[in-house]
Amino acid sequence: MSSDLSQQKVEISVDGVSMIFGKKGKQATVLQDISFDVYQNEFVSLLGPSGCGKSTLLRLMADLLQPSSGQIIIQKEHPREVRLRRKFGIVFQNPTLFEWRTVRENIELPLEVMGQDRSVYRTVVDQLLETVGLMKFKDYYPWQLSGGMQQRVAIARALSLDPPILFMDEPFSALDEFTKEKLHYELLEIKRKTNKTIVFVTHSIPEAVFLSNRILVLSAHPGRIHSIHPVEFGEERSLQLRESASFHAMTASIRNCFYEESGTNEHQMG
Amino acid sequence: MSSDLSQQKVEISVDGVSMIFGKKGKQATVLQDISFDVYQNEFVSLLGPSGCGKSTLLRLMADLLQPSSGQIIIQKEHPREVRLRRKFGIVFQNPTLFEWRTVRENIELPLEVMGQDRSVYRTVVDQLLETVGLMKFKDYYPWQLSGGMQQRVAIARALSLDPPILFMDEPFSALDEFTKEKLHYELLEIKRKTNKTIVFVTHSIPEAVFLSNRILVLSAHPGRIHSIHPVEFGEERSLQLRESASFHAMTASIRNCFYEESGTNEHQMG
Amino acid sequence: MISKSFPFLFGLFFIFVWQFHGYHFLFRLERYQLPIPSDIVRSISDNGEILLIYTLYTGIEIVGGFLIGSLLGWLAAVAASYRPQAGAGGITILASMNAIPIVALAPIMNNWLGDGVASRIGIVSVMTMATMAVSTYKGLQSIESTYLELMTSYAASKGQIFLKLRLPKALPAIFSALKINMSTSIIGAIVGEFFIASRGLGYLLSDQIRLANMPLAWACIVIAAIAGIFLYTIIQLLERTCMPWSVTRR
Amino acid sequence: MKWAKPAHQGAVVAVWIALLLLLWEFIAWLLHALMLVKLPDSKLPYLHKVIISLQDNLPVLIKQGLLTFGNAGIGFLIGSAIGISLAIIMSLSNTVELTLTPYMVASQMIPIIGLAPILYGILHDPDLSRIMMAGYVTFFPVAINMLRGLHSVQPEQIELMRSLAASTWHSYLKLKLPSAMPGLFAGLKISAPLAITASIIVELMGAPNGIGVLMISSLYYGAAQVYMFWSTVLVSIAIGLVSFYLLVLLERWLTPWQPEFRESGSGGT
Amino acid sequence: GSVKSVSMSPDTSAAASTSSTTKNEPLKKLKIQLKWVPQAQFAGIYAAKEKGFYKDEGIDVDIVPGGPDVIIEQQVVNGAADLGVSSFDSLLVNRDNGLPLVSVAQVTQKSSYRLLSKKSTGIDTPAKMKDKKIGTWMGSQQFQVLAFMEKNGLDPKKDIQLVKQGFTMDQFFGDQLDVATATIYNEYYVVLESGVKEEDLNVFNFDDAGVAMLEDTLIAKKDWVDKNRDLAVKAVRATMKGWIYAIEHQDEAVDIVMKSVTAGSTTKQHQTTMLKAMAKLVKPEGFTNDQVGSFVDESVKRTADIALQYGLIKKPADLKASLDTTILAAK
Ligand SMILES: Nc1ncnc2c1ncn2[C@@H]1O[C@H](COP(=O)(O)OP(=O)(O)OP(=O)(O)O)[C@@H](O)[C@H]1O
Ligand SMILES: Nc1ncnc2c1ncn2[C@@H]1O[C@H](COP(=O)(O)OP(=O)(O)OP(=O)(O)O)[C@@H](O)[C@H]1O
Ligand SMILES: Cc1ncc(C[n+]2csc(CCO)c2C)c(N)n1
Ligand SMILES: [Mg+2]
Ligand SMILES: [Mg+2]
Repeated sequence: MSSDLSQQKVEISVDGVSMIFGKKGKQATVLQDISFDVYQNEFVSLLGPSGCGKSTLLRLMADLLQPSSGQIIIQKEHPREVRLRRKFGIVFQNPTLFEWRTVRENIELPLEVMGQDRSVYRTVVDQLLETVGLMKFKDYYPWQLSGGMQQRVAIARALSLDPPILFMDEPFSALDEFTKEKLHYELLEIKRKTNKTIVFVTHSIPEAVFLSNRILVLSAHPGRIHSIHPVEFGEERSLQLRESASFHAMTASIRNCFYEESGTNEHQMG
Repeated sequence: MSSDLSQQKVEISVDGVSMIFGKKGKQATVLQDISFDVYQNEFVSLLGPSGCGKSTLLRLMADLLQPSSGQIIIQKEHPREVRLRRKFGIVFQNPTLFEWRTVRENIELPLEVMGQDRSVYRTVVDQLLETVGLMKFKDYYPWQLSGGMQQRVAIARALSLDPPILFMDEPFSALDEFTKEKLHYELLEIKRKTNKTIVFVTHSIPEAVFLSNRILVLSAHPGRIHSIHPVEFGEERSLQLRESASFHAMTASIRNCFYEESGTNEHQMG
Repeated sequence: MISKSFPFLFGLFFIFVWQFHGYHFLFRLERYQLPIPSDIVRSISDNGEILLIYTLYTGIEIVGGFLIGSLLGWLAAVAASYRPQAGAGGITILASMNAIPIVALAPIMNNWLGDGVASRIGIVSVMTMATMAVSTYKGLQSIESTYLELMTSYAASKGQIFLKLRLPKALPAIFSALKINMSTSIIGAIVGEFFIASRGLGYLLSDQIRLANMPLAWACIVIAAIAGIFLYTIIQLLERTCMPWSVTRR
Repeated sequence: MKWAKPAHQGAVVAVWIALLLLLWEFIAWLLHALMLVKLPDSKLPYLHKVIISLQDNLPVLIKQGLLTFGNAGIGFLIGSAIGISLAIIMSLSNTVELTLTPYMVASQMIPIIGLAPILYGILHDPDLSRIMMAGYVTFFPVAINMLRGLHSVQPEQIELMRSLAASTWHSYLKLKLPSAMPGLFAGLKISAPLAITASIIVELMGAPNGIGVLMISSLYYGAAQVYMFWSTVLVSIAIGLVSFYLLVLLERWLTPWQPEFRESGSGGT
Repeated sequence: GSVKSVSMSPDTSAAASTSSTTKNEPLKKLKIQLKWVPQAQFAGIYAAKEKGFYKDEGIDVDIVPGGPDVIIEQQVVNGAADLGVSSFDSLLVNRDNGLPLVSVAQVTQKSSYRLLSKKSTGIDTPAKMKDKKIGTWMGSQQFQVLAFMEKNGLDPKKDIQLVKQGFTMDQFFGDQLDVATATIYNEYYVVLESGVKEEDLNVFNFDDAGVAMLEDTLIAKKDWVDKNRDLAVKAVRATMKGWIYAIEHQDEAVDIVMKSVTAGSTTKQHQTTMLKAMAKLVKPEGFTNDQVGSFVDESVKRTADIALQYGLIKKPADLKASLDTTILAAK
């Protein structure tokens, strides 16, 4: 799909979006004039220096913040409509678990909110607990979990809804490489099976290259689009790909462009 | 130093440590019979699957938890003595910032607690703000920061004490590669200059290889030491090293040993 | 803009309905049960001097009792959180002081402190102490363990943990207690005056209400209400200045 | 810094009570025997005499105490319900909070003696009026603390519920109310003993029975009843203690996730 | 027996005549609000209930206790009670402020209030009360104290310090007061019971000074009386019958009262002295049984005059409208 974008249906369109935080007098422009499209069933990764506005951009798309200017259209509608129709799931940078709910109950939350029947989603949740490897811990409370385990609960929670769109903010950052890779495959499999569109924030360039159809590199202060990199590896991603020369070349090229961008901004890094 | 360990002074000695959580009846053995030494001015990384007990081990060394059995000796003393003499700094997996303190005030916290004079530590804190690239944000409150920025505040806070021992729990996990690399160099520089001993938890094998003198790989359920890997690259770590073949070989070998360990445990991953 | 001025407009509307017998009509009340605002205002202006003097008199009791009671309660909570194992029990006892009604407190305090302001300051102090103690203690104790671990790793003394972690964390709870205590103080001073006092808003109120002089009785209530809202606002402002981090957030 | 286990804590409370009672007897002795003050019995009678009187009148005190306790329970339930509802309504929007706050504060300034004629006038039902008055005395602490609890929800958790397009109902049921539980309990613990006061105050509005009636009667009938008076004070404190302690247990049971109730220090984060 | 009284509405008179002739009519509910907790001060009412006097009249009486926070006039006006035991002076001021109430019977004929001073203070004449702290209960109750002072040549505004007295006598014992108010049926005995000897006290009597105001009176809402005249007549009649019975059988009446007081709050002996004192107030020397409950013009007028003179009421009381003598007269 990455080869002929014009043929694809646009799922999310971000158009001239800027975001300014703070009240008058003490304002900070965090995002400036961001425009890009995400196509249906596409996996787009956002890369960029710490504090450049990736999480903010995700929040804008999820209708959790309103842009100071510009607009975002998802499935031809305002993000609010899309949110109200529960068309997306979101994984925040922090696990954001409810401390009074066990692992299982945290994962069930979206399903409860959607009013689904417990008997119906039992198996779904069991399946998810297996996927993220927390079956044994299903009755633990969040404070009894390690950081990575908490993050996995958050991932399972977002997946439980089975939404057509996923916004994921560094979901795998606290996971070991083995668990991470396992979840990479799971995520790609889920995307393939259920035709999901995914917008994904990460700091790991190999991760972005391995998973994405396109990679957006942002620059900082204010956050702008530095460059867009289509990743032309087709839909089938495997261990071989990770070890291929083209994979390393792509990784290196993005790293370079990233360094070049960050390097010029070094005096105001952050 | 890594080449002749027996010559080195033992800084931390972990001896047959086990850790059991929970009350009788619902107990879980998290760490079992862990023994290893950390030498003075050594950089030891802990690698292991999510939930295997790395953070717990760090807490045990920092006298924040007491082992169920076994003992830990630091600088020939009980960890409590070492803690009371403020010989170590700690970076938790979560930033754990005080929401009522600005960035600057959060970094100053340990210095205040130590009773140092504000006029004395002003420049130290300024220096740290530069190092972690948050000078412009020194008056922000934690909730105005991005995830990576919060993590950098936590790092600066731990460094502000300038302790001889540092315990760091995935300190760079939320940082982009450029910022991370910059901080790698800073950290190594600080270690070299001030002769620090560092115990470092990470999920990034390249990071561990790049930074460490030795790498401990833990296995899960219960957490045990799977293998110990000396990293023989000397004290000078540079960009060239990262791109060298021996670096990649080392990375690959640890990844293999890691996979092998996790793979066998796959049915109870997490 | 509309939402900002809404509370004010609503207030005007509330008084308007009251003035034109809206509530009297609705609840079938008579003016000798609930006077209308103009009666109350007239009564205030007719009795301006005495009301002013009495307000000041009662004000001393309110502020004195509020400060002493809140401070004592606060100190009790701090002491209790120093040794929570033993302290929790002490807080339980203090909390149960809230179960002594003013009817009982008034004669006791009169015997101890005489029939002047001191007696009501005593009553109000007892009434406010428990609330502050319970609230503050909860705030001081309810701390996520990582934060305590962080301070422990600095070998922070109990005092430092208190000053730099527990106290800021407990501020919202402390301010809740101050808000409750503020209203307790006013009503406590006024009701305390029912029993023995020969001056003050409460004395006047209880006297006039028996004489069915409702406008003057309600003048006392209205003054107390205005004082209450005024003091509440002050505490809110204080809360904002003491906790800038939480205010800017919303 | 964990709370002692309930059983252990009960023992600690008992020690406190013992110490305070000793202190009482000591101060009484000072007043009676050493300082020879006027009216020592009205200031602070000898504890042992109060206890003797308490023992003599135990059946009556228990009967009246239970009656008052029962009424306090009703008042407490009503007051808590009002307080919780008000806090929820106020948390719905800033404007609502700003609009209602002054009325809520002002309402607390109306003494029962001023409120009663209006309430009777509106409700024309003495029983209902009494219940409302008991609720009126207890709702404020609950409302304030509950409101604080509702405001203490983490912004990110709210964002999560928003992203799920959770209805207002769901975001309260599943997020805001659980988050507000610690605050709510702080309020309930303050208002539970206050409910005893409230039910006694309501008894002063003309009730045939109850600790409050015993209290004013024994004051009114003078010196002969002074030990009886102090007995009623002790009983009301005791009821307050019991009601507070019940809430301590209830809180532990309903909100075991609170940091101070957790079994062992910390999790992985 | 049954007497047809003058009645405003044919409805009620019809109802009245049937209810008094046939015994199996359902009893009419009636609430009487006391001004204080159950005690011998209200012995007549309790006796009437216990001895079935109300029932004989076809009335089921519910006696509502009072308390420090109960305002009788408000209770009656609100309909929380049909009849209330209030004070006549209090009725006047409430009427002056617009409450549509009337008195239907006057229970006490003499003032129960006394001023007490300890002999040790040397205050043995009213004149010596100059500049002293005088305790009294306020509400409407301080006015006869003012009248008493003026009568004895003191300026009530300047010469004395009037102080609010609580419902214990502790201020008096603790010398916070030089002169205290006491009712002859309770506080006076409270003082004696505390060990103060009768001969150590100076007692000043308002009646003797001619400044007494009328106290315990039965009040009702005006339109209630108009609509339920017959019921009012019967209730008052039964109440007064109860009083006469209580005065004549004091031991039994105290026993009856003791059934209603909160156990442990008072002693039988205390209530016995209380009833003895009350008996003299309700049926003073020279009164016949028929006169119990009636309005003595002179006392009524004196009460109204003092009330007006000291500003308790602002306009002269319309005594015709303030009391309904027809209720008691309708025998
Ligand atoms: N409420 C706020 N007020 C002011 N500035 C804010 C606020 N929220 C976020 N910012 C600023 O917006 C910028 C972008 O934040 P954001 O969380 O989007 O960064 P990010 O790209 O996700 O960074 P990271 O990789 O570290 O998570 C930061 O500089 C931050 O300081
Ligand atoms: N209070 C507790 N009660 C019970 N189990 C606990 C408790 N705290 C931690 N654990 C368990 O201890 C194990 C190790 O946790 P720890 O945080 O040390 O893992 P970790 O190696 O740091 O993992 P991660 O890489 O995900 O951070 C986990 O399985 C966790 O469930
Ligand atoms: C505040 C107060 N007001 C009045 C009285 C006197 N008093 C108490 S009950 C009652 C009516 C029946 O006895 C009277 C006149 C008091 N002691 N305290
Ligand atoms: Mg982010
Ligand atoms: Mg960890």
